[in-house]
Amino acid sequence: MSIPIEHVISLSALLFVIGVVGALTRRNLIVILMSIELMLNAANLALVGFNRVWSVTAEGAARYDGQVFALMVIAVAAAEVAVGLGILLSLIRNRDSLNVDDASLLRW
Amino acid sequence: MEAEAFDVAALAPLGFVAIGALVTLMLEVVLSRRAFVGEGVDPETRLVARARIGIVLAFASSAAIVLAMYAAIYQFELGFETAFGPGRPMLQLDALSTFATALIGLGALLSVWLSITYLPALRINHGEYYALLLLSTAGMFVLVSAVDLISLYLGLELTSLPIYALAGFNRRRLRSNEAALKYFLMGAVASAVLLYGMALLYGATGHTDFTGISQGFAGGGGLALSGLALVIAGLAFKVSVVPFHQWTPDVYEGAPTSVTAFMAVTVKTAGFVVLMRFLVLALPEMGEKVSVLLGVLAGLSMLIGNLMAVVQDNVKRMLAYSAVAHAGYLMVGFAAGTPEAWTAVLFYLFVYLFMTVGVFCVVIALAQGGREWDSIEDFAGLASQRPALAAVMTLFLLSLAGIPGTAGFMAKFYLVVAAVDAGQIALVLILVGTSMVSFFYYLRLPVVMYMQKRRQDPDAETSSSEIVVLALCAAAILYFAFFAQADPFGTGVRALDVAGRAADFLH
Amino acid sequence: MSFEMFLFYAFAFLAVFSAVAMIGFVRHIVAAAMSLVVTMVSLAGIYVLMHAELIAAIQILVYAGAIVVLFLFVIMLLDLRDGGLGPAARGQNLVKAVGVGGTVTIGTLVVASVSGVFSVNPLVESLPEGFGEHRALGIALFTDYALAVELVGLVLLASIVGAVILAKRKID
Amino acid sequence: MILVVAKTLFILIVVTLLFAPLITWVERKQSAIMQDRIGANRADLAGMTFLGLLHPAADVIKLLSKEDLVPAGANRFLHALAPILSAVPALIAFAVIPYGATYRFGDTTFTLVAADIDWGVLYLLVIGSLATYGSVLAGWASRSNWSMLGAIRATAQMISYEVTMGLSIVGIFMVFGSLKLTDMAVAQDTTFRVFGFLDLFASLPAGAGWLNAIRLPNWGIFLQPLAFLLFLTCIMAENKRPPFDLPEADSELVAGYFTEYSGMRFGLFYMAEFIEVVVIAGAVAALFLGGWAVPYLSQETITAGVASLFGEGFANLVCMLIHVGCFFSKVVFLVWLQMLIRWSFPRFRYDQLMDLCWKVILPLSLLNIFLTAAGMLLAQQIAPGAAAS
Repeated sequence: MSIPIEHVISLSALLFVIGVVGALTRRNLIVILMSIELMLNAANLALVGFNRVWSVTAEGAARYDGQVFALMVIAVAAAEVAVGLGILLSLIRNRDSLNVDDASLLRW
Repeated sequence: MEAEAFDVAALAPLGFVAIGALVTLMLEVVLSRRAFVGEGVDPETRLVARARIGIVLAFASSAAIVLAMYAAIYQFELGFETAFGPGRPMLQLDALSTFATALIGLGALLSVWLSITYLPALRINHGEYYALLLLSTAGMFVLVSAVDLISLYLGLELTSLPIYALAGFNRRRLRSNEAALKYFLMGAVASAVLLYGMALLYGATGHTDFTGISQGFAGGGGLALSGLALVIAGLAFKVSVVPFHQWTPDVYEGAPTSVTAFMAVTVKTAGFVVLMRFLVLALPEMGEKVSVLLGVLAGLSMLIGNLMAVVQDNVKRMLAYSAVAHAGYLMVGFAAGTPEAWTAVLFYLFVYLFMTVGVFCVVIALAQGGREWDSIEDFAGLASQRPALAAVMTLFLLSLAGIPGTAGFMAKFYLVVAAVDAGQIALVLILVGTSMVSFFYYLRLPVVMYMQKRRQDPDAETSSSEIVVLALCAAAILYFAFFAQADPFGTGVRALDVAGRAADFLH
Repeated sequence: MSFEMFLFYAFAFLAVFSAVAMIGFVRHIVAAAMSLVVTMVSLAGIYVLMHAELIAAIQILVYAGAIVVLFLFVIMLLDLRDGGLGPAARGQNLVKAVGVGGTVTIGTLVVASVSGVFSVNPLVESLPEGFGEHRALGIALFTDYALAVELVGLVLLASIVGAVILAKRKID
Repeated sequence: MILVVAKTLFILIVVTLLFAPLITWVERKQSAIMQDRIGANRADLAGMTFLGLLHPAADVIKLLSKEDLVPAGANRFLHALAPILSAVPALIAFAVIPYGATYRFGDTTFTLVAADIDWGVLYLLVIGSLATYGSVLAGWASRSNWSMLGAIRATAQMISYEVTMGLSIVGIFMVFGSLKLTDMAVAQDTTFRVFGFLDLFASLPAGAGWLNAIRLPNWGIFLQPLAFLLFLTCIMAENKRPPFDLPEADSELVAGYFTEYSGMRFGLFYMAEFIEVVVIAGAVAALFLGGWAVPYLSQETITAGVASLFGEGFANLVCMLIHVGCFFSKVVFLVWLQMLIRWSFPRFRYDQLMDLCWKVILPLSLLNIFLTAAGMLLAQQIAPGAAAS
């Protein structure tokens, strides 16, 4: 017996929501970045889960759209984190705070 | 021309810019060694050497972009049409993608020219700038031809990541840091949302390619609809449509102006083209519901963009809100969704490129001494001192406002006609009404330039590359104001026909 | 409940719990990073249960082995002695986070169950031989998806160049 | 089920209780020999020192009886967690390394490996990447500058070398066409013609037929000599032992990330390091030295030979013992090789370490992948299906 897809997608939705909440409510830049990673992970879980549903073509051959997509997302996530942390470091050099509320030079 | 499924020549534009990026990266390293930019050289010599290297790199990247544009135009003229990808189509090379490729190439080319003297003026003349710019351009080339969620996502990230870095390229300036940070955080959240939407779409339909999605979509269903909403939200972020526009003013103001110019024109083009393709290919059945949603976004963008622009004191910030407003105008075309509307949208994007690059070029021409001159007061009395600059600036602003006699008017005119034909009367009324509002802020600058006395004294020379860009943009705006549909010089090319051909594929 | 299901729920609980811990109630940013690792590893466990072994391995290799380590590296580089999260940020935000998260989750679930969001294709019980193993996925990657792999290469190049130019200590 | 438990326990006990303490002794003796000293010979039982073999036991007693200190202001939880996170990956890494082939006894067939998973090599890389956390957290949780500096160095070093380690063995995957370590070992239980590549130019003249008789074991080290060097360098750098011991450089950083540890927690770090030495030896043996394979004597040869005299069941048993013995002698050899390297080279400077990784090993491993691909294409031209390098 295999895991029902509904449960997987519920878990993924839950993680996504937690990620969104973290990204919107936390003020620490690094935690926000982590929350974004969590969102990407949730999407990956959904992709891999759905790949279980759409795993074979009509002819019975295996299909890997979701898993390949998930692999790409993992690579892109790494790239995103690198750029994000780079931006963070360049910001810290000029202003000694990790709080996103302090990024307030630019308003309206 | 029918090409084979795995035809590498189809990827020529993408290949040229990608290789160009690698070449500029290597060239910078090699030249820096040659020119003794390393340790133990006095700063003055180093600065001069850097400037020279910058010029070489700018030429190299221009060459790459020109080659890419040439390839794209060649493909366009051949009527190239192929679904590219080994095994399964990932990219669709056709009239729309080649048209957009050429357009984005033009935007990138002009931005490179803007950067030649601007980067040294801000003391941020590093070779990586050009490589990042080219990589981002490559991402947009992918984006405009993407027919698969995977290539769409990768194209989007390849477009965005270099721009995040470019926005923070002026590392010493806190505003630039913060612009990069805000753009990055919001962009990353947006792309995560987009990705989740894609995952849901895939789950609902079992396909990642657009045509497969359109087949699987048939019944709709909650999963597919929520996926669709998330995807549209993610893409709307990239083209800065209300309510996903919050990053726009901050990033436009904080980023180096050449970067602002680059992303203002190219990202918008790429974003709208990919949205267009996605809507038409993946959701042919969804016309009605989606069009209502797009109409709401369009109306909000026009209202909020134009109203917020009125109260800005910084030219770049004002232009940012004006960009939101223009995104709203373009969305009117999307809400209409007829072939004529797509043609109008493409033509609008074409004209918008010249107006926007021109305006930012004027801002760049004033930059000097490591500082930008971008508040409204900085423009006071400019006409008395540098009449030519003030004149072209006025022209660009009038065109942005859509005053008859400029290309901006023609662009808006075709859009309105298409929207009226499609029955989007309410949106057209908002468009016309908010355009009236926009006169206030667009005309404020000419008033300041011509009526007030000079307070500050930028003595920067307008460099030859800037003059070329300004002249080109001004000429284009005047030309297309009168000859959008005509061909006075017998070249056999009519701008609107070209846009029409590009849009024609969609139906 | 089969053993597989039990494992799934265990991993799911671990993932959700540590994710909530990450955004909600840990006191220190390093603890937040470690919670993230727990989430990542639990997800990898779920991937194994779903016949995606390669993804599971890559998930740990890249997320736990590189991304979170990079986070920790930056945290150490910045040397955040005060915990990094700031004292004021906690109690109130926790309530807010739990409130928003709970509402949204329950709302989503209610809407989902009413509108039948989750009524997708039934699971395919008989998977092809070797589904999700590195060989099959590798062949797919380098035939059908070769272009995507190339594009990811460009994305990574862009991010390297971008990160270096932004984070390098001395640039001229 | 019982078999799995037995196999797991066997390898755990051999590695932790036999090898790890023994290695501390080997290390002492090796350094003593190389530095022209007498070495460990003080601990005695009733006056007998047994060549210093009692020292490991004395060490354990000492570590267990020492006070367990936690520095003031340290994060107690993470401080306690770090040594465990350091030791566990080292312990579980051995699960995928085969120390014997597949044998049949009557109806039962079993393979001498604790977990025979398809992505064994990836598993090793995964474990390697998780091992980073032990040192990072140790350094960070101690709230000491030495520890912090050590941890920063450890992180940078381990992430960097992980990348090159993965790349350096891609050639091996290509040659053996598998990520499964048991498959690799079976593939290495054969030989190949050294001068097989001559077929490309012309079939050999009759007089030179003896060239065809020159055969080498089909081992990774002969097929991928460059990969062997690169992989050994990388995996040793991953273990952070000299000459790659920047994170714990005693002359600069006291003891690096585990400066603030004492008692058995310190012992865990210490033990992890020594277990990793065995794991490295096991992994290198499995990937490059044929694992359990006896050179020139394949499993069938041994089994058939013994079976003709004493019957099949006994033959399998003998074969198993020979293989296990062969595997562990290779492990012992590789452990000794690591000791030799450890005591022969001075410590790298930090920039040298990074340059070695990114400017030497990375390009070379890419080159290796390229050459391997070219070689395999060529081999397919000569004789489809034949492996050559």
